[in-house]
Amino acid sequence: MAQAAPELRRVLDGDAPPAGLVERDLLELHRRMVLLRTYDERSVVYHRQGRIGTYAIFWNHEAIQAGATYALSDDDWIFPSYRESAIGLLRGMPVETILQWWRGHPSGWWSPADWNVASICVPIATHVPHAAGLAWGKKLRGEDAVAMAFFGDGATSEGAFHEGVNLAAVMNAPAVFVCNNNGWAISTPLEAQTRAQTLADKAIGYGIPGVRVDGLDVLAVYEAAREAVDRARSGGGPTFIEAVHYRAAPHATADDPSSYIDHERVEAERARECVGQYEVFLKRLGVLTDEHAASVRGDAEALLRAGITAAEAEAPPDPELLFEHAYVDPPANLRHG
Amino acid sequence: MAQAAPELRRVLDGDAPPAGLVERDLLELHRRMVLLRTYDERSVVYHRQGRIGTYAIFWNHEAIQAGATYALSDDDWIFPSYRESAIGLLRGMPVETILQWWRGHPSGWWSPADWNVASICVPIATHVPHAAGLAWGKKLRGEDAVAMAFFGDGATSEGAFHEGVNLAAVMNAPAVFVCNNNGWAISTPLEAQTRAQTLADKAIGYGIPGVRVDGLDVLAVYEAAREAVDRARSGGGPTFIEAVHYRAAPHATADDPSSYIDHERVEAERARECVGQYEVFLKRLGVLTDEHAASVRGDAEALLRAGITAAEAEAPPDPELLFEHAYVDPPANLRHG
Amino acid sequence: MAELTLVEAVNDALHTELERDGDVMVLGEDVGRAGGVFRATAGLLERFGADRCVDTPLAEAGMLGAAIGLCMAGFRPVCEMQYDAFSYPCLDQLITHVGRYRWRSGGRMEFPLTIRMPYGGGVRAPELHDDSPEAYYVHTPGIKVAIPSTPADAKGLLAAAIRDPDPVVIFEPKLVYRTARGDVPEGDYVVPLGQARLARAGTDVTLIAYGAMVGVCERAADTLDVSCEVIDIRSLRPLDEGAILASVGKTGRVVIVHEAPRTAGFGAELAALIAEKAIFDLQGPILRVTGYDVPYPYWTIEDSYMPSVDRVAAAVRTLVW
Amino acid sequence: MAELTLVEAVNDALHTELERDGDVMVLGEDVGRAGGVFRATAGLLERFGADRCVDTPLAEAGMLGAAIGLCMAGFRPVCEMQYDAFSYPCLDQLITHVGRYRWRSGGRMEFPLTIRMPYGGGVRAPELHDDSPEAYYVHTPGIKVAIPSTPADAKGLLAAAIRDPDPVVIFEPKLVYRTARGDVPEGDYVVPLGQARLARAGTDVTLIAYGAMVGVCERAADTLDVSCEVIDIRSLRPLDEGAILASVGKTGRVVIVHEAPRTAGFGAELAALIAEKAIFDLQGPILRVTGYDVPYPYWTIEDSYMPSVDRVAAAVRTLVW
Ligand SMILES: Cc1ncc(C[n+]2csc(CCOP(=O)(O)OP(=O)(O)O)c2C)c(N)n1
Ligand SMILES: Cc1ncc(C[n+]2csc(CCOP(=O)(O)OP(=O)(O)O)c2C)c(N)n1
Ligand SMILES: [Mg+2]
Ligand SMILES: [Mg+2]
Repeated sequence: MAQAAPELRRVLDGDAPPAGLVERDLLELHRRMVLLRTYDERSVVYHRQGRIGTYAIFWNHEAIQAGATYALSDDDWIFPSYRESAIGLLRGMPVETILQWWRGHPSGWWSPADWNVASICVPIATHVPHAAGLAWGKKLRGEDAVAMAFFGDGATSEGAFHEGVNLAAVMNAPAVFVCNNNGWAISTPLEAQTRAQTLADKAIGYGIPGVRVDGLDVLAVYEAAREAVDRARSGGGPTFIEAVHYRAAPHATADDPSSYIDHERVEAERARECVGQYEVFLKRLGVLTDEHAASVRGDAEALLRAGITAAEAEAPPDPELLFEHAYVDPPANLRHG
Repeated sequence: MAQAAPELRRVLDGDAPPAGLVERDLLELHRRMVLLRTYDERSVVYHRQGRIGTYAIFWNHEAIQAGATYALSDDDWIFPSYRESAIGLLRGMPVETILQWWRGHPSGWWSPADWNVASICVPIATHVPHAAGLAWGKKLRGEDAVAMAFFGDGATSEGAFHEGVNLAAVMNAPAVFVCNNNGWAISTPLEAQTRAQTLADKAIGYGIPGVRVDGLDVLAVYEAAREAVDRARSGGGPTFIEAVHYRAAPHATADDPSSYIDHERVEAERARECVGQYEVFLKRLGVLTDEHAASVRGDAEALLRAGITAAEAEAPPDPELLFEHAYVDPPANLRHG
Repeated sequence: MAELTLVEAVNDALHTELERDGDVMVLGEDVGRAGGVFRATAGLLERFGADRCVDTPLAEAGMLGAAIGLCMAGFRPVCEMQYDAFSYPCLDQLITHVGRYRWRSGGRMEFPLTIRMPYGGGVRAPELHDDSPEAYYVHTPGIKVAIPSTPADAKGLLAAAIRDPDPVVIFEPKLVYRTARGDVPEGDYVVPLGQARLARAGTDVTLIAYGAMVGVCERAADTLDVSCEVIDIRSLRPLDEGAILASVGKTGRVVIVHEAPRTAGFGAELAALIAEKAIFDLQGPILRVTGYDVPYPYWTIEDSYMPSVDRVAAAVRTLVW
Repeated sequence: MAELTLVEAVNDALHTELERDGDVMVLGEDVGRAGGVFRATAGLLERFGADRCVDTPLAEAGMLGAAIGLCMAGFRPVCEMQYDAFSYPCLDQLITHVGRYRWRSGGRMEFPLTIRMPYGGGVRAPELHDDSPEAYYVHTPGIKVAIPSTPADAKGLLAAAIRDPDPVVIFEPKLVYRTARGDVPEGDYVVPLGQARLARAGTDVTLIAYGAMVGVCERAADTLDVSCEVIDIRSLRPLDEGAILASVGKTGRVVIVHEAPRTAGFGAELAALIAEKAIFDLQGPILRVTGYDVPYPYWTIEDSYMPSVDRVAAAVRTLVW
């Protein structure tokens, strides 16, 4: 029977990784988190240096993004919001592609079909129905691909979230809805967003399972996502996953949280930041050495250096691009302005 | 703790009306149901006779409308959908006013402020945020008025429903959301609308109480509404009430359900229709006599006869009305077409 | 050739296209079990099954958003909005995604979805069953818009829309759903987007219209001792500028007619086009006969809102005396 | 008089109006604790409290729908949409209710709500932070629309909107939020809706614009050896037809400029107005310089999308040689 306010799941407190994860997986997850962390930290620097535009910081959201997507296969689709802008890296997308998106360069606009990663969704929650439709469509085609959508706590207040999740539930679509509950929608706190005990409670209203995990516990996120993906693939329909943490960085480079944030909570959250937390676990298991960790960081930094260099080396776009891509078969008067 | 799939509440099976309801109340409720029933049955005839336009039939929805609104005081606001078009009768609105709405005559467009009854809402669920805002506003003004919104099962799939109920919950607005779950959205059955066990489960996702009542049991509806209204008035915030039944008449005069409806369910539902069910209860209590019932019916029929006569006696509207009422202070070129 | 009503022609087009392409599917409220509130989708559920003719939950934005995902999965969804004014909840998905997603993919993905809806007034219906929303749609980049006025065009334009690689919105004039009857080619039949139809040739005045207003213009022409050319533009985007400019070049006088409110309606775009490209051909002002900038009224006075034969004829007379 | 930026003038107007009328309240996403992402509402929460400057849940349609209910309770809500393109979810409430509810009440209730939002391009922002949606709003009956281009007008038009008994939408040109500086009267200050502003007098060509395009027209005029009259229409509905027709009567040449996509943009309405009422004054085609009918581009090429001084000047030169 549907259960409100499910307990907050953690794995890293114990000594046992989820069954089936071998050492290689544990280290690969670590590599992915470090890659995302490095991308994010470098991007904030690049922004300060004027080398990329406004940027939506995802510092300490890496466990959610790496953990949830590790449960996917490459045929599965990812529907990111701006907060998951770099999630394509986990599918092998070049660093420069994502940097170019933040630089407003057309080469940052990848084709979702190439990576099974939808375009970065800027209008809140509007991609939720897309994920529902893609998942439903894959099911209709008899393919076993799953769609995983990422969105925030604030997104749950939008009609598009409601309509998309409800439609996925009704169609029994293989979809996984990952809510990044970082406690804030820019300056609006969770309690101004909902009166529900937990966001996972919303799942009950859609007749689908809702689970809550610690958003800084990469293995807890992974485990919940794997259960959800397995359920979806085996015809069990959608799952709602609430990944709980507290936004420990500004909403974006343009934002100054000092007026509204709880600084003590931020400090507490920084103290338990997700990469370090995972490294402690891995070391306790004897899986990770300082040398390995250092080399993973080094590789990631090298990738970023190469990425920004490649991005900056690209020729500025041709204004003619204005008139391409809008239509397959454009009206004759398109250039008429 | 929030409880999914709450039990379906009934009162008429017992011998005790809700505490506080004296004989006068019980008979007044009966009068209101009969008035609505008579309005509806006559309207279907008037439509066949070409005396009113397309009409949304509410046969067997009278228990929900009369029961829920009986818990309100005249300062409270009612937000009807087209299914509750005649609910103003319960506030003393003239029969002809409502008939004129269905006749497309401007005198059918009453001022919500005159009756604390909002305009009939045609676009599904879009009035839910209005009720939330009115309730919130009354609270801000320190007035103790409550807003009660009526909508259907299909309406719960719309984003406007979600955004409105969520906002009311967050603002702790004194609102009561009455979902008329008649099992169908025109030809779309409940199971194509939601995967939730019950629609009341949606309340959990908004952090508000959700209750389920038999929609043909006027006293169960009243009791649930009174609890909700008391809660709202005393600062306890919104309540979601699911009134469950099965649509036993066509969606509207234009609709032919034969292709999609379950005829056995319809027969079963007609057998337990809400007015007769209540009359049996009242007679068991010795509160209602056949004579009284007959006179109540007679009065209602007389009202309808007078209403349609008055409506048909009204002069056809002046086309100049086109240009009135759109703006308080209209642009100069309004008549330019 | 079969003689069909306009709504029957829509139904014929849907049967034909679902038959011809297994990726085409129909989504909407009450399109399946009920066959559509106007019967436009009647028979599709029985013929093609519940996976290809789907009764969606009551959520227009969710429906259109899901259609985008279905396109990503390789389908060609045809979304029915039950009525004009009930399409407004989908405008956000239309503007932010439907019109931009191909562009967003760097031109590497296609979103060949179709939105179709009954539109327009004059049907003695309750509030919000009478709107003419075409301007909201045609102002949106990335979208194409077509509006038939005859049964044959209703079939041919819808077929073109469904086969078009870009998102297309078809507005079907519900006022003439059952009164417009005409021969409709059987089987495969496409009317290419972007071609106006010369509804009637004339020399003195050009009447430009679409949907149910084409008939109004033709009837107005009948009442006048002036030679009126009536152009049914059929396709608002892409627009057949050549046909319009050629006619204006011939007549020098223009009356544009639509039901939608006047301000920033599509008639303004037609007037602006002519005022830019045919200004020296004009022998008088460009006139518009349109709905007014007021809410669509109660049906007892809707005939005074809708452009009428008299209003169109009066406009023509002010140009030719 | 104080010298303020345009966004400071908006903030000033909000302070003044909330001070003057206890029924005025501000609703929006991040308008309270953060004072608005552009600081337009900074200080309101501290000064007027959390009941009069409200951070709403992230739901634009819910916000606007609630504002209708607040009007019924006697308030005058001012809703901030955080950005142009994020206002689209509220279009359904706008079209089906905001523009119709007074009419629906038989003219017996008032809905004096205001919607304000930053709009327009050129700010080097990510996708969907650059739209110019005014045509969607001005085509909607029951709605009034105004767009300031100077700090004084930003204050005066917003004050007029808040005091107006009808729903008014104010689009604030974010491109010049901080670069447009100017004297702004302190305290009570209203610029009535429906009056255009003569930004610059001239004799040869009339340039008609609003928002950030007014400055573009003025700079274009500077580069030309042609006497340009620049009209800042300020109010799209009600529209100051007299000012436009008088100028066209004087110059006989017109260039209309806006950022929004061309097709069925508000420029088309302006052209249609002139082509109807001033056709015999015209000495050449009515030209429009606008955004293109494509999705607003990545910012590295947005300058090629936005109407520029060069494009406006070139249009003028084709009219006067
Ligand atoms: C429809 C819409 N409204 C408003 C915005 C502006 N906006 C951008 S991010 C944001 C807050 C989102 O909060 P949340 O959903 O919690 O995601 P987070 O940013 O915390 O990851 C807002 C309001 C938007 N992008 N889209
Ligand atoms: C936004 C919108 N979409 C579609 C419609 C067309 N429509 C009218 S009634 C109806 C079904 C409503 O079902 P439900 O909410 O269960 O209410 P009921 O009619 O059963 O009382 C539909 C789809 C509408 N009025 N508004
Ligand atoms: Mg958040
Ligand atoms: Mg129903």
